[in-house]
Amino acid sequence: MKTYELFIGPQHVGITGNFSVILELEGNVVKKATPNPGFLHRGFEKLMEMRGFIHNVPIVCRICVPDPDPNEANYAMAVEKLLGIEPPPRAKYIRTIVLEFSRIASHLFTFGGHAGSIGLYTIPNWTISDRDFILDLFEMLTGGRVYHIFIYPGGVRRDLPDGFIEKAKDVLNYLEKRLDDYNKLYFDSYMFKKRARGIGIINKEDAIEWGVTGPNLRASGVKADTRKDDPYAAYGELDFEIPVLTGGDAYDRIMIRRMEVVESIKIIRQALDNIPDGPIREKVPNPMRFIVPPGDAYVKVESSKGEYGYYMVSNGKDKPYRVYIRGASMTHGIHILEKLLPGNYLADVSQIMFSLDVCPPEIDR
Amino acid sequence: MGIKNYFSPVSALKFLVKKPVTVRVPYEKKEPSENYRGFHINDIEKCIGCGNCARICPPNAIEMVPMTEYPKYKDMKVEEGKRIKKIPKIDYGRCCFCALCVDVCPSFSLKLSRERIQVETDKEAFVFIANNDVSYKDNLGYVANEKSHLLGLKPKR
Amino acid sequence: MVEGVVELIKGNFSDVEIVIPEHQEKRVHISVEKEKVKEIAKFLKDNGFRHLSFITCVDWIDEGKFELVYGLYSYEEKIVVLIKTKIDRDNPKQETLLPLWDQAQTYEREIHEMFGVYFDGNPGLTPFILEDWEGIPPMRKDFDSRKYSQITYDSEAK
Amino acid sequence: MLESFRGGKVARWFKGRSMWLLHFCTGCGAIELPPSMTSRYDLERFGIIPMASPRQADVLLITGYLSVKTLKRVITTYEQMLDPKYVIGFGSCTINGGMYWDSYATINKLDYYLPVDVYISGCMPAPDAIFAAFLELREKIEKGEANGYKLYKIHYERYKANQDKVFKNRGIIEGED
Repeated sequence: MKTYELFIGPQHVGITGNFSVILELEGNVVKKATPNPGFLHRGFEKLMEMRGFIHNVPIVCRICVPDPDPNEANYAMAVEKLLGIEPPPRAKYIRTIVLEFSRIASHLFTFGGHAGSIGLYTIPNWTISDRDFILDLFEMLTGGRVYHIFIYPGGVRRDLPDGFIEKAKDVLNYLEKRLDDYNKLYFDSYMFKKRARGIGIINKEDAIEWGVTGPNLRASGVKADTRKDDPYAAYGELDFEIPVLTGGDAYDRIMIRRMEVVESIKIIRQALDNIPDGPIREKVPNPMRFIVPPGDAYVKVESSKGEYGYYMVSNGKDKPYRVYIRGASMTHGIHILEKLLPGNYLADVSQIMFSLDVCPPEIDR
Repeated sequence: MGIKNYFSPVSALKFLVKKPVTVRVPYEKKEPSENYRGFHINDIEKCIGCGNCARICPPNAIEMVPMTEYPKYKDMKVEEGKRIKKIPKIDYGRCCFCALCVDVCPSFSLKLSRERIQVETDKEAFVFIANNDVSYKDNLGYVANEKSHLLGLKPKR
Repeated sequence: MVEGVVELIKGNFSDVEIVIPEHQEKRVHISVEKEKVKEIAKFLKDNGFRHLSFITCVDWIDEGKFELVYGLYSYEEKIVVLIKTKIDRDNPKQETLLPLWDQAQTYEREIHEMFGVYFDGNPGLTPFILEDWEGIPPMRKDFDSRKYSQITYDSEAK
Repeated sequence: MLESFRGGKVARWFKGRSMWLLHFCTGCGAIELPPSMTSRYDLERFGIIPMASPRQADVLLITGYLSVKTLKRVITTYEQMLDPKYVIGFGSCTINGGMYWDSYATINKLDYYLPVDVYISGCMPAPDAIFAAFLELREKIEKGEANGYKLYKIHYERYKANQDKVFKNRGIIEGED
């Protein structure tokens, strides 16, 4: 059978964001896949070297669009590690709340994308409009819908507005009830099990070897989560479990995200109940001349896509000397796709990509 | 797979009787939140022209221009030797609505409103001098308070 | 714990400079010679550090050196080890880590495109993010992005 | 026949109410499109549906910054779309470069390369700003003023010259090596 080349190009309905995969197909079975990123490249690392430390605070959250807060938390933690300061307890709790809400919103986005790619079009309408209630909460807390520019080196920029805790709890109760509606139409649906089971299997050994991280790794049976292994913000003081599944296929990768949404709701409720009082920001240098002592630090955060790390080098001046952004999709989007797509049908290509939650801006930066 | 979950999607019919989630936007207005980061409002009298906002602005969107460029003070008489006060002119082709300028303004004169809709066909209409004679001047959104101010100053009542 | 890793490395490698950064738990920074990187990476991989987190490059233009930083992580010890090595800036060459980790390909390809470091032994150093870029690698400190954007895209600094 | 009926007013009325959107997320503003298209804001109330292929789309949304690699694909996509076609510039990045004004990889002023009918301000315009833009475009279509696609044909050399300036000798600063 003659093989032919097919561009699942930057302009395609089944692509998460702006990303292109060049497939070599025989009939409709994929023989070879070469991802071609770079369409969302803005040269963040170059821009951050030309801007002061505080000028970078609004630019970092633009890197990964569905899940912007891990960037802000990473950048703030990297600067705090170099300055040698710790945010006050109340700021840590507020950061945890913001990070967990961002995780739920990003998981809901992934459910919508994956369900859309296998034809269940009611689910994107439900999950993306439910995600909008979380965006309204963010708008109330930070003033911005998608980009919050809220986590500031040393703490957070504003305190919880009054009435926020009650409204947040209502949204959480509403989301919990909605999960049962999703069950009926998506998680327990016959079509989802038939389409997603046994597709794109990553076994445990390959997962570690290929550098898979985050929910995709826990779906392959490895119990590893930065919130437990290397606790940051207020995760050390909250108790929650890390769900682990062993199937390693697209079905388990989506189900593990569903379990994580349930865990995140539990975390936020705990954080909202026993949030301590006190200041929301540590004393930091003047924003106009923000000098950081020389040194380098690697910090990482558990984003909804995987291990999200910043390696920051400072040479004692008011601009970061070098910031490297280790996006979780660096391995999921390039290397894992090259290994996983061959042998599958063309129809499953975008489904595998959504189940891996590939976020192209993280690859291109 | 069992008949039960074959027919489970039927349960979605209950939403036919429920109130729709949709916000019919142009007819029903969606209220932005209390501290929404919208367009700028600047009290030109209170502004001391220090340029903090222009220096902190990450996308380099704010330019300090002499006060006489604003029509209301165009024919303001200027004593010789005395510098004309400079006020911020904001280019919404660059602004990222991060409100860092509001949080470093020592005189608390710069605020953000809750207004967020501006649709134009020519680009030059997006550059304007922040003032408080705009129609939405009382619709205040993101205003710096004691906790959020990055220089640790307190607003004078 | 961190001390265990330090003993492990000290015991098997002589001229290795180990630094425990302050204010940072579970981090070990080690600096090695350029030729020893693959050997120490293989040793660490056999002792539990099986996750290659990242490879990056820092351009120390004043010293005329590129500094390659390899991030390894162990799921048992839960510690990140950063292997740092300095290579010459004018003729940047380094041995690839492809035989140890497949996904080193992605990182090395990006560093080749952004800095111009040549990884011998890595066949796939093709253009990765930028398309038909003819200038000097853009992440080098001597490439002025602001001036380029002013000339090519007619941007003006306020 | 419909085009000439009552001076094309009726045809333009229908055109304004069935603007099909090209499903192409060129920049980060595209994350506000799913909420606008799904049930929370529901663009479909105005006949605006995302279309997969440029052949069936009328409106090309440039949602935010535009890297040069995407610009090449956007130009081929724009040229594949059938007349009458419209371009909406989303957010500050299309007006004057936005936050990435000094980046080597993104263009600054969109209308050097494509004729833009409507700009929206915002660093990521909210869904109700997207609605306001579509209503503004609808009025322009009804009045017959939204003819950016004609300008593209008339000034094609100027647009082509600007585009080539960006695609040729990438990364080489004039005057240097």
